[in-house]
Amino acid sequence: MYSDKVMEHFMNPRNVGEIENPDAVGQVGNPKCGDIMKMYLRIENDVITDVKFKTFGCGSAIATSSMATEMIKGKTVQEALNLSNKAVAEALDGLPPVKMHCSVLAEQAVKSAIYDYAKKNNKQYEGLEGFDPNEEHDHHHHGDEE
Amino acid sequence: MKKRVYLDYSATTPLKQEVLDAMLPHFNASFGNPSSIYTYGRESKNAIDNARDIIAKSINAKSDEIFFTGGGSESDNWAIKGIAYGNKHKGKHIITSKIEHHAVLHTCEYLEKEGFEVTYLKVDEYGLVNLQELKEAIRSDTILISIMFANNEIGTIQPIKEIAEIANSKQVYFHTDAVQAFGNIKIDVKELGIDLMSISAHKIYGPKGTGALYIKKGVKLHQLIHGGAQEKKRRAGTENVPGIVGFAKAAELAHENFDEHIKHLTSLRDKLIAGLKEKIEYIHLNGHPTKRLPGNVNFSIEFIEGESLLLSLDMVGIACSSGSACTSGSLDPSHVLMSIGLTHELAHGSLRLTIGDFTTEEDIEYVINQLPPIVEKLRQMSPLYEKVKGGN
Amino acid sequence: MKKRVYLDYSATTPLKQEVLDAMLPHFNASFGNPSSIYTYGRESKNAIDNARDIIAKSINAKSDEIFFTGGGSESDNWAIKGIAYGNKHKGKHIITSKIEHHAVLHTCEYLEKEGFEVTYLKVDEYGLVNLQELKEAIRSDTILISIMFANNEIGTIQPIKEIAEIANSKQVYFHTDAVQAFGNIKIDVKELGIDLMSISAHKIYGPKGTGALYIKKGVKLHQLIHGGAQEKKRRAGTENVPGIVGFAKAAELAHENFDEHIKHLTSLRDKLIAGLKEKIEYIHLNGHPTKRLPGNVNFSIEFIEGESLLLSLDMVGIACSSGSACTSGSLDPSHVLMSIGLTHELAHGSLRLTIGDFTTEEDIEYVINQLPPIVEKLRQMSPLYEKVKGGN
Ligand SMILES: Cc1ncc(COP(=O)(O)O)c(C=O)c1O
Ligand SMILES: Cc1ncc(COP(=O)(O)O)c(C=O)c1O
Ligand code: FES
Ligand code: FES
Repeated sequence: MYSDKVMEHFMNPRNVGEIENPDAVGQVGNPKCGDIMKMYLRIENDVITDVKFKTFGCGSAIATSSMATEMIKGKTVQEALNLSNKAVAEALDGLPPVKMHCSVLAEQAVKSAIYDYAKKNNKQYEGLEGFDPNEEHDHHHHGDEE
Repeated sequence: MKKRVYLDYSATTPLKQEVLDAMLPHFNASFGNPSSIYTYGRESKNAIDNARDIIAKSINAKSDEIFFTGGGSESDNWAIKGIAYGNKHKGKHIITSKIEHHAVLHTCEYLEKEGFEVTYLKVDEYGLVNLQELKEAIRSDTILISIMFANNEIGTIQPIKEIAEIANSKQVYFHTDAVQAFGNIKIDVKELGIDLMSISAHKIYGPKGTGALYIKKGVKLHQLIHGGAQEKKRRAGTENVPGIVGFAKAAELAHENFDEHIKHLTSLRDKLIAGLKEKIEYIHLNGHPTKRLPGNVNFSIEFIEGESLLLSLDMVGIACSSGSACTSGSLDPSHVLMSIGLTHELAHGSLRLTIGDFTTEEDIEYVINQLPPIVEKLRQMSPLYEKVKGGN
Repeated sequence: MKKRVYLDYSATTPLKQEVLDAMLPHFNASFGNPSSIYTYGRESKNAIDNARDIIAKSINAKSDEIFFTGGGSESDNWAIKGIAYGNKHKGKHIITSKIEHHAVLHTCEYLEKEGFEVTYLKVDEYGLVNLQELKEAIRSDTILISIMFANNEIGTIQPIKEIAEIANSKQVYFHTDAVQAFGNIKIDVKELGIDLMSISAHKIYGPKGTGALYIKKGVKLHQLIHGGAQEKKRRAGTENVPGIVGFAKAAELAHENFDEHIKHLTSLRDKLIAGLKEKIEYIHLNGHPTKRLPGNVNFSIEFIEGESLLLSLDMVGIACSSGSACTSGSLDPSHVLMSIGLTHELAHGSLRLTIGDFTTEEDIEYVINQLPPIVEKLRQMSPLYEKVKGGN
């Protein structure tokens, strides 16, 4: 069902944990449907120098969290904002169709953390317009996809 | 080879060697169509008759009350749609429970769209239906009560005899889905007062794609599959002779040394429950402590999610499930676990380990050793856990 | 051992060794439930996916247009009831023919009782439907045309492409029962324009109790068996993995050397027809001389009755049938033979010999030698015969 790469990231997730006194924290997900992702960022001169995550979720949620943290580490904030869930999924050699929504959670977690950073520091970034971290990401409505 | 510990016997079972041996001759030596009158055909016919006798005997039914089907789901669909359409002149109301298998629930939901009315009884924290509520739910136009014998997820066994008595006293047909119960609980359909009962071979070390419906003599229902004159003109289709023969052999084996077999499963089950409870904090047994299937263990493990647990267990060779395997095409939390009052998180973090005839003491010990560090690792990743552990 | 000549391949076939070999690992080594996410389950899932690809390719369908069922009868019931109930808002009229298999006919008769209307097209002396009549039978409320690909008794092959064109031009769904045709006639569902097609494994050296329904993408029909999420939520029930794998292997073998295989069957068939015609007086070939299944021989033998013929043939080891094996539970003369205009006597005196992959030249010769004296003996007993022969 999952690619080897997904399984590898799932079994050995990168960047698990917390950052003390982070520059930004974002949490997304709908605790009601069971999946939560929390992302911590250390940002220096607009560059993400460290990132950690915690995830309550399925194998694909954990693997995409792990991959997303790898992909944004060392990138500028703006670059990180441009990360799409598709790019994360592709970097994992793909996800099963019913599991694509899990990668959305990773994209949203990054956005949500950067939103926190922008708010605290009064900054504007392209791609944050209209983003509402408190919006319920009702990503579990995939039962009848087929 | 990697160690493999299979603990998903409620999802399906491997064929026993004796079952396969019984089936093999019917694939290409004695392969005739049972409807044919020549020697080849008569051999097949005799094999089916013999199988029917064995299944009938195992539940104390008469042979002509057993009808072979293509599996438990077909049996459930046949019983419920058959009674509904066959008795719609009498009424259009059906009673079932919220924790039935999807083969019952989705059939009932379909019938609702077609103009029937269905009452879904709720269950208590252990998964038991309330008999008083059942009585009150019966209306003058109620034609069927369908309550499962034992639940596939949490293992809870319903008070079938009492339910049947209520149904019989109101002249309402009573169907029970005994797919999980058959072979694991002694069933006497006459003593219990059951009108229709679904069973399936692949849950008792028989082949997939074979089941049966017990239909008490005199019960009126429509056919589900029309066509040839097979099964006394009530279920058409060339009979799956090897499947039927295998089903009977499996039923026969299950009812040999029945008590010993149940004692064995129960002791392994209780050992697993005790071992996990002792080693892992924040876990809760789902289902009834004693009124439960001998092989069923179902825990909710706080702060972690079922799929990642299953994947991690698979990596160490342990096969089990989270919610019903038959329904895992959907990622929604199990309707059974929600019905017994779990939160979404707890339902998502459920783990079902089901024990069977090939399970050993070592398998149980292996799980008791392997599971705790996996749970701990996943909890370390969980944002829900930090709060409990006093993280920031 | 007594000589055994099996000439009832249209009733059922023995499993080919390759088919059994493909099935065996799925009984107890790789036996997991395909819905499970662990290794055991994924192995089963892959096996089913692979089987689906093979079946799809063999009829030029897409994989997601193939749905496995519990046999040909279930497929027929699903297609017809599914379309009927799923489109009843559009209309309640169905067209079929008088010579369909009972799985189609009895389903249609059931639907008539439930408020649908059915037109049963008659056929000509060869068993062919009349296209003009079909056109005229279509009404504004017609929702389905179901005409079989090839007849199981007399072997007649219908003009499927022309029928599909008529159905498509009137926006009416077209289902065909191809249980006898599949594996014996090249079928390209796209080129032919078929919307739904029933096939069954046990007619092509695969296992009993496994079939499939081809459902063209976009065709709307209700489910027959509700429940779990199997078969893309359209046909519930734990998949019969060995059955499905065996079906695919059988389909693969049937489509290897397809032309050669058909040539072989056809030549044996024609040899048998010629041999019997030459040796026995007062016999008539039923069905079409050329538009017929490669393995089908069906004669009406005057002055004698089918069952006594079958019993006599069984005594010399020849297994064949009189009318459809699937319907021999009934003693009524075959509806197919009556529909092509035979008298009751001729219908009763019909003999179907169906040839398959294990049939040899010697088998054919054996029948050509054994049958005439048996016929003669039975005729000597017949009061109808004496008149012809000028007895007193
Ligand atoms: C034309 C035809 N349709 C349907 C069927 C039913 O198939 P099954 O026996 O697999 O249910 C048969 C044979 O039995 C048949 O010959
Ligand atoms: C309680 C219950 N009912 C029905 C079924 C369906 O049986 P089958 O898979 O044979 O269709 C199952 C298992 O899948 C079950 O556990
Ligand atoms: S995050 Fe994967 S199932 Fe919801
Ligand atoms: S005389 Fe025996 S079937 Fe008619």
